[in-house]
Amino acid sequence: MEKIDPRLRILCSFTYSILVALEKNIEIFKYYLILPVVLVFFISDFKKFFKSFISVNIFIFLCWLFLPFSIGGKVLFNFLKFKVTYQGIRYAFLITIKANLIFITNFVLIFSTHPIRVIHALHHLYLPKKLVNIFFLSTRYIPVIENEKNRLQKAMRVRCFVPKNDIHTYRTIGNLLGLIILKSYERSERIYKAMILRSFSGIFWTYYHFKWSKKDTIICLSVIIYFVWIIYLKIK
Amino acid sequence: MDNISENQIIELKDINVSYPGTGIVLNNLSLVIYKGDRIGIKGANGSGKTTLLYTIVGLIKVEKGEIKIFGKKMEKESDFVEVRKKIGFLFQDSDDQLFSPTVEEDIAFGPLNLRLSRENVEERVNKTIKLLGIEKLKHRFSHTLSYGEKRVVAIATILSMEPEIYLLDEPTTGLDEKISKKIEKFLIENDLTYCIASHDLSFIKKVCNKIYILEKGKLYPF
Amino acid sequence: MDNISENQIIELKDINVSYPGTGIVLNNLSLVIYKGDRIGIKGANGSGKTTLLYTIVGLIKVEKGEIKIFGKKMEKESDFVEVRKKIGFLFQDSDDQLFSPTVEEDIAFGPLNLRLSRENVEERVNKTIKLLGIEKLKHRFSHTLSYGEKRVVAIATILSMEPEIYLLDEPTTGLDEKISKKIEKFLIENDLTYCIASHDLSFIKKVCNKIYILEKGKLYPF
Amino acid sequence: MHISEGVLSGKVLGVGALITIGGTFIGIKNLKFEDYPKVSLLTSAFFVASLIHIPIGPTSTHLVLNGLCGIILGWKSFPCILLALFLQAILFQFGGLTSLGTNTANMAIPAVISYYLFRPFLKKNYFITGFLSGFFSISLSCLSVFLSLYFTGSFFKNFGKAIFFAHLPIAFIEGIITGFILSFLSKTKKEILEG
Ligand SMILES: Nc1ncnc2c1ncn2[C@@H]1O[C@H](COP(=O)(O)OP(=O)(O)OP(=O)(O)O)[C@@H](O)[C@H]1O
Ligand SMILES: Nc1ncnc2c1ncn2[C@@H]1O[C@H](COP(=O)(O)OP(=O)(O)OP(=O)(O)O)[C@@H](O)[C@H]1O
Ligand SMILES: [Mg+2]
Ligand SMILES: [Mg+2]
Repeated sequence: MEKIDPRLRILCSFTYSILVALEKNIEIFKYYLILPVVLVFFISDFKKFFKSFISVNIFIFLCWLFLPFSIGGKVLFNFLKFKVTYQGIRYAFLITIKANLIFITNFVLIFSTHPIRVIHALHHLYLPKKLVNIFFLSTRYIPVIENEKNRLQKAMRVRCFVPKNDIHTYRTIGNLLGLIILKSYERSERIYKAMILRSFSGIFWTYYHFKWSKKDTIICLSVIIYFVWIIYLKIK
Repeated sequence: MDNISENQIIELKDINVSYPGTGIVLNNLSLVIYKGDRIGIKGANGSGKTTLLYTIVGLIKVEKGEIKIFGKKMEKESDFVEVRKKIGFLFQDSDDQLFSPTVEEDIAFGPLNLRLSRENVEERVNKTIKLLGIEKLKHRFSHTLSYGEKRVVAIATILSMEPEIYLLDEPTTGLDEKISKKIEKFLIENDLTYCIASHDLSFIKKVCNKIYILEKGKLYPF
Repeated sequence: MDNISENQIIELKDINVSYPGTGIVLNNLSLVIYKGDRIGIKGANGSGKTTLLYTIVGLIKVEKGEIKIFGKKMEKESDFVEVRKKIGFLFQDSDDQLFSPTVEEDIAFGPLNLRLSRENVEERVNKTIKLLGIEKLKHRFSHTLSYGEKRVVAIATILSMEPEIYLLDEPTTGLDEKISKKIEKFLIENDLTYCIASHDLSFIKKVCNKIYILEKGKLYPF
Repeated sequence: MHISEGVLSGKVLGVGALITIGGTFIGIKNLKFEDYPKVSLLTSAFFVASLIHIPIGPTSTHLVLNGLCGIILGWKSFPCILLALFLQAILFQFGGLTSLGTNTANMAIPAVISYYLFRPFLKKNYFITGFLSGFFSISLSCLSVFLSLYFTGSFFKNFGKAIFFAHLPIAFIEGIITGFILSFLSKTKKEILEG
């Protein structure tokens, strides 16, 4: 999967997600199934997949707690005082399918790539330059600040801080967060200094370049045909 | 026999530690620290000194091996929570250790977590400040201090906890002689137990009675 | 006369610098650096060494006094922008200097900004890496390096710019002898101009031919 | 608070995306090159801050801090929150990419309102202003989430209400902590709040 140009993967995933998100007709979903079913074979990290699968479906699960009772229509059965309707179940089911199809596609096509490379690809897809620069720098410094946060929390732990439900805890966490913001702010000033000292003039030069291969062209064409076919089915 | 294990503060037995990506850092390492020991650990950059000290206080999980502190086997986080009260840990990067607005509050943080009374905390703070001669810094904001000033304050924050054992990661890095000497004097003149990780051999030689070299994940006597 | 001013790289004349809250840090300080000078500045913690180096490259505004670099009077930010290309500045905190994803990209950052050709940049990167013997770190992510490893990489990022003058803030802090020696050798064996702020007197004595003490905001010959 | 993929209707997704695009555009319009490190590092800081667990009753929660973000960054909260949610979507699968626009709008609109509403009062009392802005922003975000769902289908009403009330205690904690953060910053570095 890593060998396919990230730009192509992002565009493909994005088009697919929008098509699915806007789809209301439950009959057509058997055609939407094709892409994710192919992609499932490319999942390499199953542990991560299942973890992600759960975090996607928490919200969906909450929907299931409410939706079946909330939509009027043909009553299937009564659960306690509530009427479970066919329409309710059907709607919850639709949401579940949509969310998971989009998730599988995105997981394989985008989430497996390092965020910095994803942003790099978005840069080539004409995301505004200023936005890219901010995305690039903050993605770079998140691990640094996260390490800083972890070390600060470690230092708190070795000085016997144990979080509880009390005002000392909230104040300490407030101080910690304040400090993280303060340090980031001051670090940003030093980084700015360090950048201008190394002749930075507003352009981030990149070492890494994408290469569009013949394989990419073939995949690109087949994906386009697939999408056109689905749209055709939809209109019909 | 009984006496020995009573005096035994820290015992690491055949521990292995590794980082994802970096591979194994501590390899079947063993170390015993007795009460009154003044241990110095020297080692090249990246040899794992910091990792070793982290492991002792449970900030990094061991893959293999056994850690005993004050005779108690450490197994889960809550075991460590208990013993950390008696351990003073100086981080290599002082910035990590200073998280309160002012120097004074930072020095008070540890004692406050030990649930000491207010007067007691105040007394300890003032005592520590006097010991290191940093009266001038008391009301300064920690983040405006110079590098070396931060180092001294970081040391102050652990002295105020009056721990039974000190684990010091490069205590004299970036300090001038005047302050180095003060710390040296403090270490030598008091009846302490400590384990220092440092490059500064001349400093280690002055304040330690047992020196080890950390190399290829193991400790060798110097 | 003409010749002297041509060889004069940096000249500070009666400068005053102060911080709000801390008060005056540099007080009527003067300093001249000629081509080929190897200057060492020693001073207690908080004496203002870092501040002095910041002032030279225009990162802190002076309240009074004159700064001349390469014979040109520095008056506004744009004056400094030009001369910074020829100055290699090592920050006391390495993390501030490492803002690219990997070590390799970080070392390439300066040369790329100087608009060198791709091959030229690559050559410089590899040369620097070889000089400091950090081949193993080349593809590592900067944020996973140990303290000392970061220090070496930070030094590498400025060596790769091949500046005319180096301003180094505590270059050997936290480094082991092997790397310290390498840097020492590099400084001694090449025909460089530099100004080092450090506590490490023995290091300064080895690599510098003019040593100053910074005290009460002024420089005194050692 | 993050609405998943596939839940919202096309209309709601579209409006959310438009608001986010507009807000982000305003946010970056006046950005100069010397602002890059500042905005970027604050964005990283907010992202990292949202990873910290806060004990609340027997469980724990994560902070959103959009009120604080608004007070410090103003309109720049849009790019900041956009990136944070983007990363949360691609790293942890919270929320989603199609709902990114709506989710961003739900959190960034209260942030911007909080900027205009509370920043002028900052100097009066940092803690109280912080508390109000934290409490207000989370509540408003929940209301906004409720509306996003409600406009997708009125049958989401009960679900939306449940989300709203479940977040009230969280809004309270968020307020307290925002208050402490602001009083910390007011003591140590006022220019972050005033610059
Ligand atoms: N979080 C981490 N992830 C991956 N590797 C790490 C991490 N922290 C440290 N390492 C690696 O583990 C090794 C030991 O690191 P450690 O910080 O313990 O060294 P050290 O002896 O303290 O070095 P120094 O003298 O430079 O402080 C180094 O090679 C380092 O790159
Ligand atoms: N941003 C700041 N705001 C206020 N005071 C500051 C600031 N930065 C430094 N100072 C103060 O200015 C003085 C000089 O600081 P500086 O960092 O230049 O010292 P230094 O000689 O580099 O010390 P060290 O050896 O510890 O690095 C110190 O007293 C310090 O507390
Ligand atoms: Mg270390
Ligand atoms: Mg300094």
